[in-house]
Amino acid sequence: MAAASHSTAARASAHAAHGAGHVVSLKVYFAIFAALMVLTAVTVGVAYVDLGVMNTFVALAVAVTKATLVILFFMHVKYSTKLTWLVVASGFFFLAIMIAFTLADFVSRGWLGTPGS
Amino acid sequence: MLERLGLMPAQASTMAFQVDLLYGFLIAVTAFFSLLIAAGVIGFSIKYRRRSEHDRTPHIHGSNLLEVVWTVIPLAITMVMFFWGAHIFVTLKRPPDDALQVNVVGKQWMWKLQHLEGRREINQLHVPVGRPVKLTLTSEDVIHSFYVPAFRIKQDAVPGRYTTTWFEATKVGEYHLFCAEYCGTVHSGMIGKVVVMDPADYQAWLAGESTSAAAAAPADGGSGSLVASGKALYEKHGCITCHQAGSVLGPPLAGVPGSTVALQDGNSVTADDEYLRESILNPQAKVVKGFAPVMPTFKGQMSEEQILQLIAYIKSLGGDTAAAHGKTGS
Amino acid sequence: MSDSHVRVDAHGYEYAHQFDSAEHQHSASQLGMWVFIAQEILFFGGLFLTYTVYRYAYPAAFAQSSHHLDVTLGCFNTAVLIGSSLTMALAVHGAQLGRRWTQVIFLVLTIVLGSVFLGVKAIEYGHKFHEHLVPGPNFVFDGDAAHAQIFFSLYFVMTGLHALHMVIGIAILAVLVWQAWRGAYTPGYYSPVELTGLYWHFVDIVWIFLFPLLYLIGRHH
Amino acid sequence: MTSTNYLNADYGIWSWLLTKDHKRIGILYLISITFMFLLGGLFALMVRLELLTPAGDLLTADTYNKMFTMHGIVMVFFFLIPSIPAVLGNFCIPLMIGARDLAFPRLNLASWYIFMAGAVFTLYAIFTGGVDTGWTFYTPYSTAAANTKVIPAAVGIFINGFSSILTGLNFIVTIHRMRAPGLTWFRLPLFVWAHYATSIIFILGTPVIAITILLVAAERALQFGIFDPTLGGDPVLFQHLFWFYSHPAVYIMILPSMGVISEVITCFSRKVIFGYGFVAISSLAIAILGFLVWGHHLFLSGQSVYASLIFSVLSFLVAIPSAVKVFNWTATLYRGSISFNAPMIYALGFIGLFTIGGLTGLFLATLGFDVHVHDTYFVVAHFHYIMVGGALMGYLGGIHYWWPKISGRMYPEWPARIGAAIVFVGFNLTFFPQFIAGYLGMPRRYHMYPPEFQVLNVMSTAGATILGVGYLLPLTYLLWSLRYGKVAPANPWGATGLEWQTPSPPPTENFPVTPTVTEEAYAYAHRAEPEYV
Repeated sequence: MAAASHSTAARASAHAAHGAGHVVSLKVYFAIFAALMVLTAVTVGVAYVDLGVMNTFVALAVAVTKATLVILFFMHVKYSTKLTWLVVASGFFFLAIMIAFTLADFVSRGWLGTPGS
Repeated sequence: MLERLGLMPAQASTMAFQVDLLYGFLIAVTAFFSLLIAAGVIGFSIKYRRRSEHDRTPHIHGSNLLEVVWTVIPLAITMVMFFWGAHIFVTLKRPPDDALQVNVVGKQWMWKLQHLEGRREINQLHVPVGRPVKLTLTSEDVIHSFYVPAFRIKQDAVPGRYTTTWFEATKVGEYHLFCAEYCGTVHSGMIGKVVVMDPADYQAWLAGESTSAAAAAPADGGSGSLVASGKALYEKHGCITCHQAGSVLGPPLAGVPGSTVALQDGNSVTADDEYLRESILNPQAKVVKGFAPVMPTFKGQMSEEQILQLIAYIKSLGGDTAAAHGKTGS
Repeated sequence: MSDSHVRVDAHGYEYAHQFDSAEHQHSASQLGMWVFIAQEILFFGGLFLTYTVYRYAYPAAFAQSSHHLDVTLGCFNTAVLIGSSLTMALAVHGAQLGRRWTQVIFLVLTIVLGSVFLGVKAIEYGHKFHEHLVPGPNFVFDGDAAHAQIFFSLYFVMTGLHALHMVIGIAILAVLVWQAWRGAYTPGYYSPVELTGLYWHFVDIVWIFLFPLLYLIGRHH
Repeated sequence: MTSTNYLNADYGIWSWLLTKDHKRIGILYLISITFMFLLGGLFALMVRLELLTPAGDLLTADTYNKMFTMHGIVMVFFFLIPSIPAVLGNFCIPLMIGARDLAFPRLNLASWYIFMAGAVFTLYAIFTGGVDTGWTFYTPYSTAAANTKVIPAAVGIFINGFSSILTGLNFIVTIHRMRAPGLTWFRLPLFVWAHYATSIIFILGTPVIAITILLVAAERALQFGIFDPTLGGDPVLFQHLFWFYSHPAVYIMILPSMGVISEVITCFSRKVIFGYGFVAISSLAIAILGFLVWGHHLFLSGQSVYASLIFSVLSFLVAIPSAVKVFNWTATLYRGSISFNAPMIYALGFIGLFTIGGLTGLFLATLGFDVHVHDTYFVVAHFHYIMVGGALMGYLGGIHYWWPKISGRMYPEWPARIGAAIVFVGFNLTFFPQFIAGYLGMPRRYHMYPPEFQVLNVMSTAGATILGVGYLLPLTYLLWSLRYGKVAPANPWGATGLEWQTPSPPPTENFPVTPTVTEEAYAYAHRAEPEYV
């Protein structure tokens, strides 16, 4: 087997500058955990208050907040490269596209040429 | 000419000519760009063919001006296509108010049709020339698609829903009717014909006196109008028991179609055909404000055709209570 | 397999032959995991879309059906899963600092919490089975049964696939415990712990959405 | 010339089945998808033979329905989608970017095993009775009406999806993290850009088809009601989910092929690509815009008029970057030094066929016209111009172009040129008449048809026969060349890419020394003299 000489030259791509990765302090972890628990309590509590259609939106807003906290701190995205942000964002962006465009069909079906109207 | 050469299907509806005109435009654009590209590729290939292994080539990076040109011009042309196509499409989605009404139920593997006046057909549709005809389609099983090439119309018949399309025939004759959405074994046998007749012949046919033996209505068809059949069903299933005026069990139905109905859960809904169908088959889904969810389902007790008859009857009940329901008009 | 291709860098850290350094390898695997998570977003996204469409179409049936789910158990499970995310984060923290026992303990705790979640889920499934709320020919529901059946179909598919992800996660965690106990992870090489952490947190996020969407509809009625 | 290369570095079946070398894995894919292509081709042949006559006289209706279904499933999921990425992408991307392998070699091997596992399920479905739902699996036919092997076929497609996802993941990480020193994004070969764009679709689209097909299987197997109209489920929702992946999937097929064309055109006209930046970015634009147009498959499904209008206008937008590419390729030829080796003939053929395929796509995006030709042979002709005239021509061109690198042997030039010409002629004879048949109103998936369509169908079947010969020819002489072909030099075409700077076939480690890149891609003009051997 030909011994391929191994280049020590840095690859063209920018390496994530992390050495041993970003070490988040324990205080932050516990604070986030506490926030998540509080938000869970909030979402359950609010569900029993009649806010009309706003119930759904409040529930979703709380869920989005919780997910954001997990992503930013537990998953270290706050300390990650722009590329990581981009990957996460594009996942959610295309999910939003899928839901929005499909709903555009279902919501507007009755607007024109409704059978029987 | 093109029709005789076998390059164009018969043009037998008001829409056919418009669609073909658009087709002509699309063909012209396609021909222009195909020839342009072909000329470029073939011309350059000949002119700049390799003459020697030592040929030198220039280093041409590109031209922003050209990029803009061949982005903007195609974009402009496609926008013309979009608006032209959209115009025809929206027209197809809005049947004229004076259209004749035919209900179409697809089922593996036949088309069952019924005219508003009651005459039923299978795999045939008789229509008068020069009158718009509105089709309301649904399916008993899988998705089918009602396709008449000579009219340039096609519409899926989707189970559990109503879809509509319309046409106005311009030439007396017989035309292909195809199922265009794959529906199983005999998909290619789910075909029939559309018979376009003079108005007088059509009236005679409607009355069951057609001279053509082939056009005889199937034996199973009742001869009453849609409304009459619907009324019979209304009585047979005892709808009147709960839905009479002043009833506390169910809302009166006169004037409901087309109005906005307030629901128990605080929402409201426009009482279109879909809503009426759902309320017959799945009464718990949208309960009218002020009434208890006590209506039983009629799922399995009525065919899609019978539901359409019942809806026709409910619509015929008139609009005397429309004001009470806050009629929105259309 | 034949890892004749493994190389060792100046600090003594191993890395695969196609990379230039252990750090290079780490940055690649981290990106790989994030791309995998983007894929998971769309995977569950198809279900969330289906849910959204039907909830929009049949709000009343969804509210009625939701009342048949046990908020207490759902809430308990949410807390358990968030707790497991914390222990997972602490395990990664331990790995970053090269604390072997911290890693092992928190990885085991994560497995325990994950298993509690699955146990509670199994109990809930059992209840649904007894109450004839499993879609199919035996489905019984007082009210808008047809649309409720759609709700419960989605309930089982969504929570079922979520649970499947947890089962896979627990299996991976079990391997990590063994490796961590052997001292395989050091501050210079702990990608497996970190990446499993990312996966585990993502599964947690899915539940963060599932809980209000399935359990908490129309509770104020 | 007995230097050690990836082919002779190791021997025995296990050295292949357990290999982590991207080049060997590419070969594994090449063999598997060639088998699938022949199988899918056989089904196509049966379909075309049946359609020689208007009556359904050769096959029963059920058999015919299974034939076109299995033709679609095999060709789409097990040939076209993996074709260029899994074979040529796998083989070339690390070479082109100066890497020793993909970022995750073990995962790469796993992708092939997952592909094979998916294929096994689908083949099981095929050989134990077949499937008849159409490759589109439309509900409620697939969930309630079909009584064929839907579940194993669905499971096969579900599994196969993860092969695509993991390949895409591998490519994205590799392209981000493994480029050689000096190889900046805008120095990358356009083949790499095309695969980057394709991988985005693999990652963001494939999981949706996976979950959708899983729901279909669950609805059939467990009697769940998700799309069931009798429960209030909506079959049109299935179509949304299905096409959210399956429309972008068309770009999975065509984008890599466009990448091949960019390599071949520049090489054989010895010119830098005209408008590099526009060609590169148009790949990304196609991938992203491609996610916004799926609803044009639903114009007649009962989709709301407003949604149809939005999807129509967006569908026109996605045509623009494709047009930009075609114009730039043509402009690249200007003042070149053009030679007509077989890959170039495929590439020029691609431009012609793709132009027609793309322009007829505009017909289908035009709402008012789509009503008439939707679900007719017009659509069949259109997508075959894209998938066969486009994707397959690109694949064959690419196979010929890199054959010396892959096998270390030259393919015989004249048979290859004749083969390419036969494919071009046969293809047009097969599919051009179908445009006319569609406009005349012949619906697709028809076992029997009215007699007035017979002439066009006979032409089509005759063309298919020629096309079949055109495909068997390369299969024959490429196999022949493995033993009798001339030994290939490192850079037989005088091309610029890094893959040509290492011996043919390359050593296992790809490059003796990691190359450093100092110039832009396709700098043909800057060469003092082509490096011929």
